[in-house]
Amino acid sequence: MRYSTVLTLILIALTCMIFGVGVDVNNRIKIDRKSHDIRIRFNEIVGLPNLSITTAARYLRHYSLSDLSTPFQDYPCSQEHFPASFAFAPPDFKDMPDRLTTHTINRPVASQ
Amino acid sequence: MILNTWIVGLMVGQVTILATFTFCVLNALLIFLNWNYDSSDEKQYQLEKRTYLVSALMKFALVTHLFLFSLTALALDEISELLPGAMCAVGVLSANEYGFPYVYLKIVAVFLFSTWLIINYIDSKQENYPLVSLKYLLLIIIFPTIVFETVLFFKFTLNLDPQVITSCCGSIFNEKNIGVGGLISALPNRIALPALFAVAILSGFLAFSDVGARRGRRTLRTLEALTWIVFFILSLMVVISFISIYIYEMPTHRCPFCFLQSEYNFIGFPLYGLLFLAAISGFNRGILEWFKLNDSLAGVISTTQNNLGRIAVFSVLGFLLVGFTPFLVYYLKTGRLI
Amino acid sequence: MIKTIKATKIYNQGRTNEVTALFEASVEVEKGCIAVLKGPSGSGKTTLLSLVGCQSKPNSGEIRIDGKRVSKLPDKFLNAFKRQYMGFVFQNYQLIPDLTVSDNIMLPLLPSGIVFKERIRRADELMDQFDLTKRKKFKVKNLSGGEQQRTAIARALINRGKILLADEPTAHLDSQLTDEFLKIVGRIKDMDYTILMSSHDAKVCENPLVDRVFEMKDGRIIQ
Amino acid sequence: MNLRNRLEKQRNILDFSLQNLIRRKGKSLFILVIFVLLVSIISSILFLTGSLTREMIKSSEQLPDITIQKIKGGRQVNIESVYLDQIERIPGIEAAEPRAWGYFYLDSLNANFTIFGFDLSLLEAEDYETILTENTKQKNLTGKSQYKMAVGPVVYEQLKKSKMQETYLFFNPDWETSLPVDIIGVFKPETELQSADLMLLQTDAARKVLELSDDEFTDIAVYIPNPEEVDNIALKIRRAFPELRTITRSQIQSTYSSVFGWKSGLVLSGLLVVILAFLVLIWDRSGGLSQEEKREIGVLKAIGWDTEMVLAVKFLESLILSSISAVLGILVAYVYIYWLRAPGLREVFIGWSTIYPSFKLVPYIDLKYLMLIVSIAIVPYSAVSIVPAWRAAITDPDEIIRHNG
Repeated sequence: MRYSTVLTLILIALTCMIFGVGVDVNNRIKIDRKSHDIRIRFNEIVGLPNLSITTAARYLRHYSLSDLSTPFQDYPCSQEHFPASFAFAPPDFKDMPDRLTTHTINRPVASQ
Repeated sequence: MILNTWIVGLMVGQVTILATFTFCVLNALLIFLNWNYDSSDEKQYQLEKRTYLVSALMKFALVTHLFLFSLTALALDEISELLPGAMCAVGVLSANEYGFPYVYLKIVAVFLFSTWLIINYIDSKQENYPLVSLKYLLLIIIFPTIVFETVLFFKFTLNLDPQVITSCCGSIFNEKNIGVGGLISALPNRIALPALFAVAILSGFLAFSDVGARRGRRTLRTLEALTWIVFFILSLMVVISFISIYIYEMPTHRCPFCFLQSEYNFIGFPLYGLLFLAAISGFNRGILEWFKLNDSLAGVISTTQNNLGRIAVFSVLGFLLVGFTPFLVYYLKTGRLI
Repeated sequence: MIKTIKATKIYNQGRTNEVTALFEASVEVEKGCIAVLKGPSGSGKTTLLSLVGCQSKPNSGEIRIDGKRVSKLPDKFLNAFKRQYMGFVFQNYQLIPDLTVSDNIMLPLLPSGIVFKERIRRADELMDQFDLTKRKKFKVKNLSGGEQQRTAIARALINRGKILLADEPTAHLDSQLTDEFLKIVGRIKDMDYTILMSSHDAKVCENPLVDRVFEMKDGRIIQ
Repeated sequence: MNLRNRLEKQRNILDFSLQNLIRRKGKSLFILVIFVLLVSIISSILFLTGSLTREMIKSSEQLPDITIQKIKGGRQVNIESVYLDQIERIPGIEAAEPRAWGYFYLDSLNANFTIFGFDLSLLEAEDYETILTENTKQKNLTGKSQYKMAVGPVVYEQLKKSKMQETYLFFNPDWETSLPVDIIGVFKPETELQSADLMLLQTDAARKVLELSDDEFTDIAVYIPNPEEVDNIALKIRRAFPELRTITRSQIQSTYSSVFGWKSGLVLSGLLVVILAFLVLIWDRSGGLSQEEKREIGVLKAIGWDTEMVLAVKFLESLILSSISAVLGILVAYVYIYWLRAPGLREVFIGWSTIYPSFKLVPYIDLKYLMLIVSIAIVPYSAVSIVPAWRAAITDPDEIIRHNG
């Protein structure tokens, strides 16, 4: 057998595996879609935005709803020291309108 | 600035292209300055060896460039999630003033690259390197395009502000909108479509017509090259104003990027691929007329021109087939136009 | 068939270790002849062979093979020409030790894109001819010296060229194997080849098969 | 050369490249392993952040349009009910609901929990079936305690361990008074990513547990029917009450994307250094031709191989190797993230939480991810391998003839 045939076979095998991944992806998405309604209803009831992937601290679990600057909470010495803070940054709300700038921000006005 | 995996990926690609190209140009400069075909000394042999490096690098650069172009179109869609208001790639590109120029420059670069590679191909068919100085000079002239493109890319990505509200294609390609986007959609299909076909027929006519005099032929072929550019631009307009609405089956959705996504079975890849192939081969067919410096070159170039012409015709047909199939399917299914 | 006109080759030109390996060598070999370059080592035999074999280009002078001026051809055309005309047997055979005998023999055909079956057929034919069929699947590094040489000759012949060049073919052979080699050369001559060898072996130079002997010394042809 | 010969030539090049790779097993394997490792690390990060972001974006679609918090001295404090009436009066607002929820450590269970107040009686029978598992609900609906709650699946496991799966006692900080709450249901595992640590209490109970005084709430959720007006209304609220903070849904959504994109981009940028180091290493291994390889190429050139062909062989060697390892790397990453659920990487996200979901993520992968990985891994590697390939390809055949060693 020629080497290019071997290579073709290898590539076909790899393509099949990639294709298999594609099928697996579709399956998982399909399964997920079934549970979609459950999640929608759940989210409507609870309405908390963040996933409970990490529960080590409030600012990691509810990072988009906790304090303005999470690394220092109420107490300046409580530094960021949770391992998961490596993966979660403090939210960036820097364009929050404040009183001085509200008049200069030109936001699209909805048709009333 | 957004530091995002997609942007990092694009940056890596862009920097690779720039580095490859810079390396190419340095070699090209070396060859351009020291080339002496009549010399038989060691130095000349080394230069001849370098020509292989340059052509290998350039081929790689073109492939990478095309690859990166398609990745850009796909990645922008992913980035649009970060920009409130941007629903797809168009929204991201219009997030700052560098986005669209970057894309336009990329298209120009594809054309220049291809011209260079075709000249390189013709040169390599000759026994005495007739085009060497010319082609390396050309390479040096192309270089700023890539530099500028990279600069625009970095300007574009570094100025992407995730908090700035941008518009999306629904509002850019809205008829009431002023500017290029608005102009494109305001262009009624009644004008754009016949214009497209007229230009296609014109370039076909030019391709088949021939005059005896060399200068006359040059003018004719240059004209042909220009018609292909017009064809390319008109095609893009038709894609936005006509083809896209039948792909999406929505009168308001006119995005020229979304149909590259898997949701639309990647129909954009054959569509744009064939369009580029047609325009590039047609354009270069015309441009090549200028390089018929001697009889031997003229022979090779004529053969190449014939091949390019054939490629162009088939790609145009392919493009029209791919582009108008959604329209036909929609029309046959519903019996209506959008 | 082979004609060199005042071919000069200078190595390391312009540097301190500049060497003039060949100086204004003019040689002509008729079609179908066997010619031998004779001379001590360092006399420019190998350089001349390399120039004639299109392996390097002269710094001045001209090389003509079958009427074609090859000394200024770009590499691409030179290689195509080489594939069409030349067979080269190197002094140390220069086989690829990890490849099998048949793979080694077929190497010169890979760039020409000759159809696979045809390639195999030609290789089988040559291996048959040179008594290598039993060794077909052997890796070259496991072969004896004589077998290696026959493999190298088979590799040089597979492209069915017109010229065979051999650099010191008998240097590593004992007298019995040399006789055998000369017999092979006779057979190759009958296959319509023009042969140019370099050798300092009297047995080769004085062999009746040889039509012409060029004596070389210090990069010049002296006779 | 006709077309058939040309194809055969290309095939020969392919043959020879692969043969070379197989002949130099050690070297090829070394590069393969490193490359697979590299690609799988990159794609793992990509897959993981992609899935999490998508999950968050999807779950955030049902969020309240605006969440209002009160800020005092830079900290979030409880919001008083006085705001409620005035906010509700702003035109365009459909409803403003005060919420009582909190997040804190429960001694008896040794973990942090999210406690959310909700009027359980508002849950219709239909909802029970939708979001709660069936086996527990019937039995516990007839509980004796005054208050009831539904808990997340992981919380339920925790409760089971402490044998409190039917009724849980919330103790005051001084451990003197306790508040018994019946568990009437467990959220379905499908909601696990959101509900793992959740205790959905009746509002009154939640207020007691969270020690909220009567006119205090945690925050206010505002619902606005017209999405175009959300930003305007948020602005109006801010203008009227500078001490309030408004968080709109779109802000949260784009924050998700940028947070995860930022983190993964940061990690990837760090990895770029690693990639660079790998490239140098691989370049060194593949570019530094051994004497033997150099000789071989010289032989090939001497027997009539074109420079371009040798270049193609060498380039293909690295291309074959890198594309095979890219595909393998992606497969490894896929299996690692979605089948094995990212052991190792999972811990990075989880930290030292005691309660965490099973990390069953939904893959959202398509062609563009493969292209991205190609762009990050294969493109620079191939670019880097051209020059050594060229350097090998221009070996002078003359050297082979002259050096007889």
